[in-house]
Amino acid sequence: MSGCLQTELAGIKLRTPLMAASGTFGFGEEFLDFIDQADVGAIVVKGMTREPRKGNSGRRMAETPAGMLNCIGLQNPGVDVFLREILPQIKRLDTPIIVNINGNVQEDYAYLAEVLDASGVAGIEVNISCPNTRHGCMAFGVIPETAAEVTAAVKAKTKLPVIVKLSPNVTDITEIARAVEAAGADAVSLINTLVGMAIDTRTWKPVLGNVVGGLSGPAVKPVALRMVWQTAQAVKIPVIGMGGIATANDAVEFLLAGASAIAIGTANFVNPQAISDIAAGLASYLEQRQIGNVSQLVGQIKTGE
Amino acid sequence: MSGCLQTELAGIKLRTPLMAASGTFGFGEEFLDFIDQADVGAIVVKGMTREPRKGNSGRRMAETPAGMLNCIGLQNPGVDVFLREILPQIKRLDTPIIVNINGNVQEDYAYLAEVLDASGVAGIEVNISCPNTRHGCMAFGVIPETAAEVTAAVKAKTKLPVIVKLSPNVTDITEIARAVEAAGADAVSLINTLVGMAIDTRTWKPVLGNVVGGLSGPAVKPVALRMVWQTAQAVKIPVIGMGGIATANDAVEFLLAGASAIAIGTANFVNPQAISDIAAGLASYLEQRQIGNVSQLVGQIKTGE
Amino acid sequence: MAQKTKFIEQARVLTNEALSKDVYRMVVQSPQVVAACAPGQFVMVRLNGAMDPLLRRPLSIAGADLSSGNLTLIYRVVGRGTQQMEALPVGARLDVLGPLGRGFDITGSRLLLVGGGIGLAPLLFAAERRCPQPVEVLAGGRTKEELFWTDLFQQSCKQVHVTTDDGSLGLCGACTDALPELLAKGEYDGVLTCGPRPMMQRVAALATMAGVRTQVSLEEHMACGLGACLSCTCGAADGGSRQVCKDGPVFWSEEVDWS
Amino acid sequence: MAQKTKFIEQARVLTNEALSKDVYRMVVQSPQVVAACAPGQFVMVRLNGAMDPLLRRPLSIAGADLSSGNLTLIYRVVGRGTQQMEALPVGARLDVLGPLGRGFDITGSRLLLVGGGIGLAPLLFAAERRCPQPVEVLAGGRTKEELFWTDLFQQSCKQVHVTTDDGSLGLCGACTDALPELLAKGEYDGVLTCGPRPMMQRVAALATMAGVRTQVSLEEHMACGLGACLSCTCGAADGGSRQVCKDGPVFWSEEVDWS
Ligand SMILES: Cc1cc2nc3c(=O)[nH]c(=O)nc-3n(C[C@H](O)[C@H](O)[C@H](O)COP(=O)(O)OP(=O)(O)OC[C@H]3O[C@@H](n4cnc5c(N)ncnc54)[C@H](O)[C@@H]3O)c2cc1C
Ligand SMILES: Cc1cc2nc3c(=O)[nH]c(=O)nc-3n(C[C@H](O)[C@H](O)[C@H](O)COP(=O)(O)OP(=O)(O)OC[C@H]3O[C@@H](n4cnc5c(N)ncnc54)[C@H](O)[C@@H]3O)c2cc1C
Ligand SMILES: Cc1cc2nc3c(=O)[nH]c(=O)nc-3n(C[C@H](O)[C@H](O)[C@H](O)COP(=O)(O)O)c2cc1C
Ligand SMILES: Cc1cc2nc3c(=O)[nH]c(=O)nc-3n(C[C@H](O)[C@H](O)[C@H](O)COP(=O)(O)O)c2cc1C
Ligand code: FES
Ligand code: FES
Repeated sequence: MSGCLQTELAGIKLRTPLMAASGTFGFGEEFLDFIDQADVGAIVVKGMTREPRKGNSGRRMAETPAGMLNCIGLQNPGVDVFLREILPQIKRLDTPIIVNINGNVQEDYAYLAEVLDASGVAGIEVNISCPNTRHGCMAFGVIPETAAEVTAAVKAKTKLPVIVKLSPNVTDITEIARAVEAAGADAVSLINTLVGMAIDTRTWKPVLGNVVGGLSGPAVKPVALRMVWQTAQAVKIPVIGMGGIATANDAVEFLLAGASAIAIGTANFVNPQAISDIAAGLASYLEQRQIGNVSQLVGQIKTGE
Repeated sequence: MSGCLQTELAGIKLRTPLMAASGTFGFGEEFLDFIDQADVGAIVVKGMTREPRKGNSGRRMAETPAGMLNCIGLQNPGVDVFLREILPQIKRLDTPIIVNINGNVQEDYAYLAEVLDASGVAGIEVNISCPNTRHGCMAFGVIPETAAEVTAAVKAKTKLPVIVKLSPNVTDITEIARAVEAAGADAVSLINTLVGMAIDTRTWKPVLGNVVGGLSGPAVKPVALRMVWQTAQAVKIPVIGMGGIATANDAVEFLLAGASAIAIGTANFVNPQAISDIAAGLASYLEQRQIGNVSQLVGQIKTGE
Repeated sequence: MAQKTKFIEQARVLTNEALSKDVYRMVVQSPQVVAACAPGQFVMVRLNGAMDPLLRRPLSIAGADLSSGNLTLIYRVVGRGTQQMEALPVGARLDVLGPLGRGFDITGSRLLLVGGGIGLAPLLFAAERRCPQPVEVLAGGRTKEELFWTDLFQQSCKQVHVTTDDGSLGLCGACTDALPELLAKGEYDGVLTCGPRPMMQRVAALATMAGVRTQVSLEEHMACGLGACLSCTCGAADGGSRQVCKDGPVFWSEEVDWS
Repeated sequence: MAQKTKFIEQARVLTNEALSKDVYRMVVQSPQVVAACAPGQFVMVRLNGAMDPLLRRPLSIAGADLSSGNLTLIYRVVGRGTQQMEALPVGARLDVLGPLGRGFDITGSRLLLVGGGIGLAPLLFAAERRCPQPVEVLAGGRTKEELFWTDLFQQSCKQVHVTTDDGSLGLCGACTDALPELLAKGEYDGVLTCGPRPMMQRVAALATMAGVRTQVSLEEHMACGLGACLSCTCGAADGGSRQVCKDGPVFWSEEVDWS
């Protein structure tokens, strides 16, 4: 692939612009049988919290038309176990590791940023948009002021690149994006899942244990692409685009819309080789058009008549 | 079907709770070959404006995973032609006609309400959520105050039941719902389309002439169902649920979530018999469970443990 | 209620064979559609019960045999829907909605049918319906790969004039290059054309110059095919607009706003 | 990189036939999965390239023949995915991901396999792998409709005990009713069970009382099957949690939090 996919984001060198989206790639090792690490730009690990978390009880997943709902609820071993047991393992993959951090209060985010600062991870993704925890989290992501405060609190504790992950469940995502940019975010990533639900018509109960869950997969792609396009025009910091990306063609759409890098989530479940398949497809797309590097696609959508 | 589907909404008698969603059923006559009128609760006609409208130029439709994007842009003959030429025709269907009204300024809505008041239509649906017109329309629907003002202006001009159609492109749809309820709305309908887009990776241009369009179809169902559930708990006025309904099972989900009636849109394109098929399926669902009337399903979701 | 004019049939696939590298012919059992349809009309087909691909695909009626109730479709494989169509085994069911739209006026004593590529499909049905009255056809294609069209038309046409972009068969060039000469000596009283829009525009211009009225078959992206969704609006010469699926797909060239 | 243990194969369908009204057996060519798999493991199958249904479906491996590379799946048609599977013609491709998860420990001199309904599928593979060492199986079904299981097990089992809810075959009642007597005289040193959770819980309780260790095969809704999405978490007796797809689906009964 001759480096035509090589790029850089907020100071992080990426072999390809294709990241593994948080919560959909485990800690990366689950996919070793299927993915050539050279195709993976960065692995964003499952959402971390200060303390270990069991996640939600009851059913956590439901398939929907061209998509899925999940209410995992941030099940994770806690940041200490991550740093002690997991990180040393996955460092061997020699792929940039970005840690997705989550909290109930601002101090949680600050604490996590602090302990991760010198851990050797490549960056931090601040999740202020998780729809699956009863208190907090998403609340931060839908109000510009709180979103900015969390961002500033994290920036104050780390020199690592800070990516803020935005919620699509808002009236104007560019407003939130501008707020976190002003607060010092080095990049924004979007979209997290849309809040949805399903009902079991036999039992009259919600299908998911948490009643509502996050919608992801191809179904949400048109909404994600629109938000990435709007946000890329609204901020100067780089945008990481995601939401329903399953093919190289999807990837090109997000790059043209203004995403400097993209993340693949649900598609990893459907096709564990998705990231490698997309990398190959993207490389040949560039080759056919004699485009030297993928960054030349970023934001090149032609909207003017 | 023995009247087990008969219901009533904001004073409008409905043979079934199944309405044809605005913009997806023409003026009703297009489906006469496929639908038994006895299965149609009400026909909500294509969005009307004060003056005739050509709609958007360029491509207006794009298929997406389990959904579609449209940017028709309110093409319509204008309310005068509707009242003079079309309404007399479709009155013969002897199905309640609800007129979806749209404007750029508040006065447009007031004017339309006034001329429709004595026209013999069954009700008015105030569309403050159309994503496909450059100025106005959706702007009204995302701010509680303006949404309330438009509602009040319409109510002041008509004794007809006034249904306000809500946009899903907001942070908190219940806030808008409560605002229009307070302003006198007799019912709310939701969801209108989610704003999305698609890009042609050969030309690097947006697929749609209007750049963005409204996403509808099964893909949006989980989001629509969640919003209907939230809104039904937030307001006392009846809720008309729609968004991706394609089967009787989908219909039952919306009723259980709290919709007093539902509307079928995109499914009419895929299966012109959809409304009749859903009516039959709904009737047998009730029969199997010995439920006398469909209204007994409304809001019966069991969320408590 | 008025007499039914449109139908939904779960049509059994009788044959589904390749005519060229990417063009296929499918024959299905669809008696109601066959009985009601006319040349230039189309159907909307649904490929499987699943929700992806979601929408029906518009396909011209390329043949309809009243005695057997067999409906012929000729399609080029271009995307997901037509790929799934290609994969349909004999005996499977194709969900057919139709007949839809307004077809060709095939009256007139000397008709010339001018088609480019897959646009020849509806013209084939027109030629068949005219039998035994002969018509002439001018078929434009890319290469002799598309030779099969000539064979298909031979049965029902007096003369088949062929052009290919690469000259590998018949005259070299676009079919519009061969048109002026034909119009000059042909004494036609009508031209029917279907193909790429620029080609149809040129055909209409040339025919009009030669004093022959032309009917064109337009294409637009369609969701419903019934006139309900307003996806397929096209501009009309009178400054108004039309729905390609309902008012068309066939229009008199002078009705169309070509700009 | 470490040796590959999981594979994705586009497996050719060799047979796909009904065993009862709604239960089917499909045999596919999947040499890599066959070579790597053990009883109790499962595969995730994808039905078509389309995006609906989106997710893979988990299915137990019901047989794997090393010499031919043939993989056997036995499935009950319950929804859209399995309906599409039923419709797959011989010669079509099934996208198979596997082998996945942790299987049964089939060492031990006298094993009793206790299965309910479709839960007998993984036990069939266990029985086959034990051949010529005999095992005993206790098969519970609804009616004699499910007689076919007996035939399937006959080949590889010393004894097949059958119960049906309606008594139309073998003992009347749940298979757990017949279990105490078997355990009393059986001198088993291991029980393997798969079926409805309440049934497995009861089997484990009875076996434990009789001093026999039990392995249970759990079921959860799964998106990835690889331990990546955390959809399939189940509670463990130690107060922690496990992923059914990766740490299971087979667990020692004492590992499981049955509450
Ligand atoms: C009235 C009419 C008659 C037609 N007759 C024929 C025919 O006889 N034979 C034939 O091969 N093709 C015909 N076409 C074109 C045919 O509809 C498209 O090639 C087909 O829809 C492509 O579907 P797909 O899923 O393979 O492609 P995709 O690109 O996957 O389709 C995606 C979406 O775009 C739409 N679309 C793609 N191409 C076209 C197109 N050219 N026109 C309209 N919609 C399109 C599809 O319907 C679908 O909604 C006709 C089109 C129209 C409007
Ligand atoms: C480890 C494991 C092994 C299995 N082995 C077999 C087997 O050998 N034979 C067999 O017939 N069935 C087996 N099942 C159950 C099988 O996965 C489901 O019956 C199947 O997924 C239903 O898919 P569907 O599309 O037909 O139903 P749908 O209801 O349309 O499926 C909708 C969604 O729910 C999921 N789902 C539905 N039922 C189940 C279930 N019981 N367990 C887990 N997910 C479910 C589907 O995977 C899909 O994601 C197994 C399940 C698991 C977890
Ligand atoms: C099962 C699952 C778990 C997820 N967990 C997280 C998480 O822990 N933190 C986070 O920021 N996003 C999480 N996400 C959201 C994804 O990272 C991604 O933003 C979203 O799924 C949209 O991308 P996709 O459509 O490609 O999946 C999760 C998504 C899924 C499907
Ligand atoms: C082609 C098309 C045109 C539409 N036109 C209108 C309109 O004029 N006014 C309106 O309020 N909603 C309009 N809608 C929105 C639908 O009424 C409905 O709210 C939405 O499509 C969600 O329902 P569905 O998923 O069942 O289609 C339109 C939708 C489609 C697909
Ligand atoms: S395709 Fe719907 S109006 Fe023409
Ligand atoms: S199914 Fe994804 S972790 Fe088990």
